[in-house]
Amino acid sequence: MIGTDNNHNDNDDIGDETGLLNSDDVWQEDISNPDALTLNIDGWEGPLDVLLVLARNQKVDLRQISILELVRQYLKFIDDARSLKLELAADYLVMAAWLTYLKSGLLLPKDPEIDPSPEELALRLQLRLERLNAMREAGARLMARDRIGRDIFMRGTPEGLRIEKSRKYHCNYFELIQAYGQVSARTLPVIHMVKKRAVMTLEDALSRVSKMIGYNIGWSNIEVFLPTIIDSDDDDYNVMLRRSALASTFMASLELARNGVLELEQKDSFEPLMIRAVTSNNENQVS
Amino acid sequence: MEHLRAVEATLFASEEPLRSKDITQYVGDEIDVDAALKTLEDHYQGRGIELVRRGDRWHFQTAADLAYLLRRESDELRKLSRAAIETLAIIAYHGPVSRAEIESIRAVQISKGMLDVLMQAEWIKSAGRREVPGRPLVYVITNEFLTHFGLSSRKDLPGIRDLKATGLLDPIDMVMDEMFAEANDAEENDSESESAVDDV
Amino acid sequence: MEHLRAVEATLFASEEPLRSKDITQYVGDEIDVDAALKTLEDHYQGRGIELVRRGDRWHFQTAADLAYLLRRESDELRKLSRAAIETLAIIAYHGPVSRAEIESIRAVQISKGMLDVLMQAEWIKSAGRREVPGRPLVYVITNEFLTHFGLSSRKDLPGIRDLKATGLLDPIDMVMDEMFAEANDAEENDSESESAVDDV
Repeated sequence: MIGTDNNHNDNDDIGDETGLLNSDDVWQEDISNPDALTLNIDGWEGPLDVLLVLARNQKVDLRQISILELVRQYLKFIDDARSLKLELAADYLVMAAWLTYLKSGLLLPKDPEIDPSPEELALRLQLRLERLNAMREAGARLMARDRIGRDIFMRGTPEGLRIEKSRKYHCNYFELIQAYGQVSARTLPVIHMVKKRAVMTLEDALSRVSKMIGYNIGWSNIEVFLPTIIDSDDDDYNVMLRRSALASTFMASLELARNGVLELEQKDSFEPLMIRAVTSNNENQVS
Repeated sequence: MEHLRAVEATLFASEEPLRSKDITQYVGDEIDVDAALKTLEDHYQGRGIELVRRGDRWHFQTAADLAYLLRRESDELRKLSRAAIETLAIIAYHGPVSRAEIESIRAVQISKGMLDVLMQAEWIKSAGRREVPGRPLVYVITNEFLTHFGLSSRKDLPGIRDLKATGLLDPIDMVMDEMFAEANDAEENDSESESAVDDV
Repeated sequence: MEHLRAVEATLFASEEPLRSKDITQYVGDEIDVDAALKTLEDHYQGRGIELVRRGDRWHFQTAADLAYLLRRESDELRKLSRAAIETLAIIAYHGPVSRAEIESIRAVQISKGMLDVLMQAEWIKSAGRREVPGRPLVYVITNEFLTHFGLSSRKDLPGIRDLKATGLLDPIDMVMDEMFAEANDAEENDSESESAVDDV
């Protein structure tokens, strides 16, 4: 006869074996979990736990336990719990139903259609009990070992070890200069500037020639009216500017000639182009 | 002799177990640390202090047989619940294991904080994920575990050889899984009305 | 021998130096603790661990002549990060500069430790505060910097034109380069009156 109370005692026996399995030792969070509390009131951890304790009660090797007897004891445990109005979680009842099924399968004549067979199921149950039992015993053996801080001690006041790493940094000259070049290139604002073009505008030429013509009484080469090129030491730039100045000055001269301010003369193709102001003296000599 | 002294002093001063290569950092390359450790191990044999190796780390500790003189009750060591002890044992013997695998062996759910507490005690650590659907984290025991329980390596776990030989550490049989999954499903359906414990 | 072991282990595990009578509490009356202490003292003579007496208390400690092992310095050669090199270059070219100015030139924030790293390397130093709101610290390069990079003065640093000639500047636009050269010249002229650096 195994009643709920007896089971409880058996459970305490296990606790005494290891000195560590008493209900006092339950984790804080287990107690704070109301559902776990339902189970832990009796010290059980689920139906397999109950089955394992019942199986060990048969006082034989787990491999030789009587599954039918085990089922009978479990169902009795459930009945007892119910009659004591102990609240049982669903998984206990599911296990009871499953064991009832297993029991009937084991008792009824063999039906080869059923897969897996009741015998196989029974074997698997027995294996699971063995596995859990093995871990339970392993845990107890672990806890019973000479443990650091309880039985074995490390040095009480070690001086401690320190490696003070003094870091030496490595960076060579090239990396330094390269980094600066890249910072500069990266961070410069992107600005597009139109390059100053080498030109002399017609307006500039008109005003320049108008001003200068008054001082030149005789014939002068048009080149005299060109600005002196000193803007840049870039030769290409100078050549370009000189061409532009010559073209503009020529245009300006034609314009001024049309207005009767000056007159132009060229003896032959590619000969120097001569300019002079129109005065009252030479008014009639327009060529 | 100077070599021995240097290795001895370094280990003695250290606050935690050291690997051979850690010691080299202190005593210098020119010393054969491994040879020195062997000599020291022999030297301390049978004394009140022992030089021991746990995993790949070495430390000095008091001799086990003197525990009766020195034993102290420590609250910290007593407060492990049966659930925690079993969980720790499963991780030690079956590791690397996932939470689901632990639960399947124990046939109950692990309370939320349990693995955290064991990790905080530095006895277990997570060791990557298992490449199965859901990619669960798997857990293994640590060097600190070996140190605490006085084990040179996982192979020294009490009885592990027998458990292996009898197949009790083998991966859970698929048919058994299925059987359990069915039972579990049934539980889950019931649990809406009955109990939240079964909720995953 | 058993006496020796007990006393040895007790002293080893103790968190504080123990008097002879403290040890007796652990190991029992039947042991002549004083005699054991003497024997142990001799045994540890010349080893990496010493048993020493301070007043009437005994404790183990690491041999004094090996203390240098416990606080060992080790040089660690590290490559300066890209960001740190840039910062260093900016301080070299634009110094004295404040952190905010460096950030504005790099157009990136400087991580906290970067200036510390450069100061630890002794390549930069702080050179007082700039008399502007917030009074930021300004940084300049050190003599160690010049020595390390083989420069006799800051003026030996290549100008932007030189950098361009060696292809170190990404070719973007000739005019822009020139513009930058002008800006640089302006700075250098102004750098006597510190505030101009703020314009950068």
